[in-house]
Amino acid sequence: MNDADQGRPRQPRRREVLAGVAAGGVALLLPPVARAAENVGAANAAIYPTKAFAQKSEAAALQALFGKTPVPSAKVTMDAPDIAENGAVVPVAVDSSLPDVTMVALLAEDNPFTLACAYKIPPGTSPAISSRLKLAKTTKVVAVTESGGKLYSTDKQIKVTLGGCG
Amino acid sequence: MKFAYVVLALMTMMSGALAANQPDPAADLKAFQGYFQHRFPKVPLSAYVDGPYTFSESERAQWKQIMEFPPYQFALDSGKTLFEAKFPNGKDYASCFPNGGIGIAQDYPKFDPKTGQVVTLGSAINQCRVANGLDTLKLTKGDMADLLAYMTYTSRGKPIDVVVPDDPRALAAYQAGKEYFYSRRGQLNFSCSSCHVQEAGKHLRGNVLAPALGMTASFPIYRSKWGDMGTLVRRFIGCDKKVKSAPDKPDSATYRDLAYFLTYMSNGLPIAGPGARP
Amino acid sequence: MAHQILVRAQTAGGSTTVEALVKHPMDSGFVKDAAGKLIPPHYIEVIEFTHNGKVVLTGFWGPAVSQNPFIKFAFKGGKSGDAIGVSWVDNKGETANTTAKIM
Amino acid sequence: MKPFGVAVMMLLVLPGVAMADGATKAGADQDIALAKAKMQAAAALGNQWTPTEAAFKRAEAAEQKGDFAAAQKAAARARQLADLSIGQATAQKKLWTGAVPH
Repeated sequence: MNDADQGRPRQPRRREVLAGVAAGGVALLLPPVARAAENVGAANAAIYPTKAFAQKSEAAALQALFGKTPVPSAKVTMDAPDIAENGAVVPVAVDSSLPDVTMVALLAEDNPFTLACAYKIPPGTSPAISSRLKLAKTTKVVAVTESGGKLYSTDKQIKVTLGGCG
Repeated sequence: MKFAYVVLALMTMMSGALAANQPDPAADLKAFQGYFQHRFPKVPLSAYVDGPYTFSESERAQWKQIMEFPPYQFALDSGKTLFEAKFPNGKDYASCFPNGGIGIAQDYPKFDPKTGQVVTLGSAINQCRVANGLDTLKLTKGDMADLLAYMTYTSRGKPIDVVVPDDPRALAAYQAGKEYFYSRRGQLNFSCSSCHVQEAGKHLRGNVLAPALGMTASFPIYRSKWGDMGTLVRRFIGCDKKVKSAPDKPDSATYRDLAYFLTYMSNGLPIAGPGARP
Repeated sequence: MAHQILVRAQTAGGSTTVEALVKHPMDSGFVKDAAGKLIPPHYIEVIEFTHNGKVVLTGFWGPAVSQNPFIKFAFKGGKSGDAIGVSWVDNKGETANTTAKIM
Repeated sequence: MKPFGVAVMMLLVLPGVAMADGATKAGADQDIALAKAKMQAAAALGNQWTPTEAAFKRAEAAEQKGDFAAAQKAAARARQLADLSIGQATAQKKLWTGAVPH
């Protein structure tokens, strides 16, 4: 278990925000005064790509997130089930053998909003990332990595069946 | 209407010869585990605690990934905190159980000769609370599921060891649970055994039907469909509703007896709970 | 216990693997409650991991990330006892953070 | 013949039966009382069906609204379903042993 102050409902504390969470996303939520102060510790901050998350197609989401389109590449790999046992929790792992990956994104074509998640990869961090996604129905899932300013992708069809009496 | 009754009556007569004799839990256990071993000769008994994942390789792979950091972890932590907290009177849960409540889940449900009733670990927790002047907890989820998760965790790997003593009341409770398990009910006319014995390992819509053998070993579970922890009785209620049968009360003798029979059928298999299920 | 973050960080062969499980409903805004009313969207937007104060991963999440999200990644370096920080902010402005030590 | 077949047949037999004539409050109340009695018998056997409960609720609600024809129809439905569940439970008292692995 962790020793820090996890838990207890409370108001967001500015200091934590300064020290921790990417300032761009927070900036929208804080009053102007706080925002000014916060930029001090915001060297690594990134803006939450609100627009990209609101897109309803792969092309539009990628355009909003990166401003470019990917090319399929065998150097991007995705480990995901053929058939999801529950669409609410689908383990998806992405990896890439491309050098200097700066961003990784996962998109689910037939979800209400296409972009599922994106990760900013600083130097020294591996592009291999595992997480769990919700898939509304059977869909193509696309993994995109950005390397040397270019986009590379791979995709996989994941079948989602109805949840029933298990 | 009448026609249906005639058919029912005919079937009743045909099967009259099969009517149960004196309850014999040990013989039942042998036949029950033997049935699964005969049908799935390559599956070792202890593997049945993996529920639906006993049979499906691809779902098993997804489950393994989820189990890397299982979603019941929060419940375990909260259960430990709840378990170790002192009651207002200064006592605690440990004071109510043998061995301070640690590593005892494999012995439940138990027959209580004083009351003549079956006591599940959940009802024992509630008895402990009442004895210390506290309200009972809801038996299906929430704090109860968290407490059970923690207590069950301390029993992991221990073989299930439910005892049906030679007491007519214990045998009657066992028999009632057995009858419930095999009786078709609800508008859909399913019994527990229709899905979890006869059809175990097959698909029902998107999911693989879990075998009844080993089923209780993984409870309580974090079920992705619930997005939440739930106890065995929560699952009983869910299955009853699924076959369009009005569920009983969570602490009813019906469900306690059912848990008694069903857990006894897994005697010897290791405790694996808490678990994670689709 | 509203905002829990469980972190496990292990180092081996010059690389540190971080796994985290975050307690959060991640409501998508498309699911109805028992009364048939839509549950409004409530999800983590940004999660950030630091190693001794330096950012090692920034995640942007949408409502399609599962409830009680899990994430696993690795970075070069890190030694036993180093601090791994995790913090997040969601679309309602709630935040949480925790620190764990590399095992 | 599997018992499952019986359930299917039971369901097929149903539609022809529910006939609500002369819809009055007294008639509706009487049908609701009859349904209730049947449902109590089903409950005593530990085998109430959820559609029975739903039909009964519909009957009560219709009666409250003064729609006695609908109340009678739903009450008759509840009574029939309760009757079928009683038949199922009674039959299963013997039949269940056939499902036990030997």
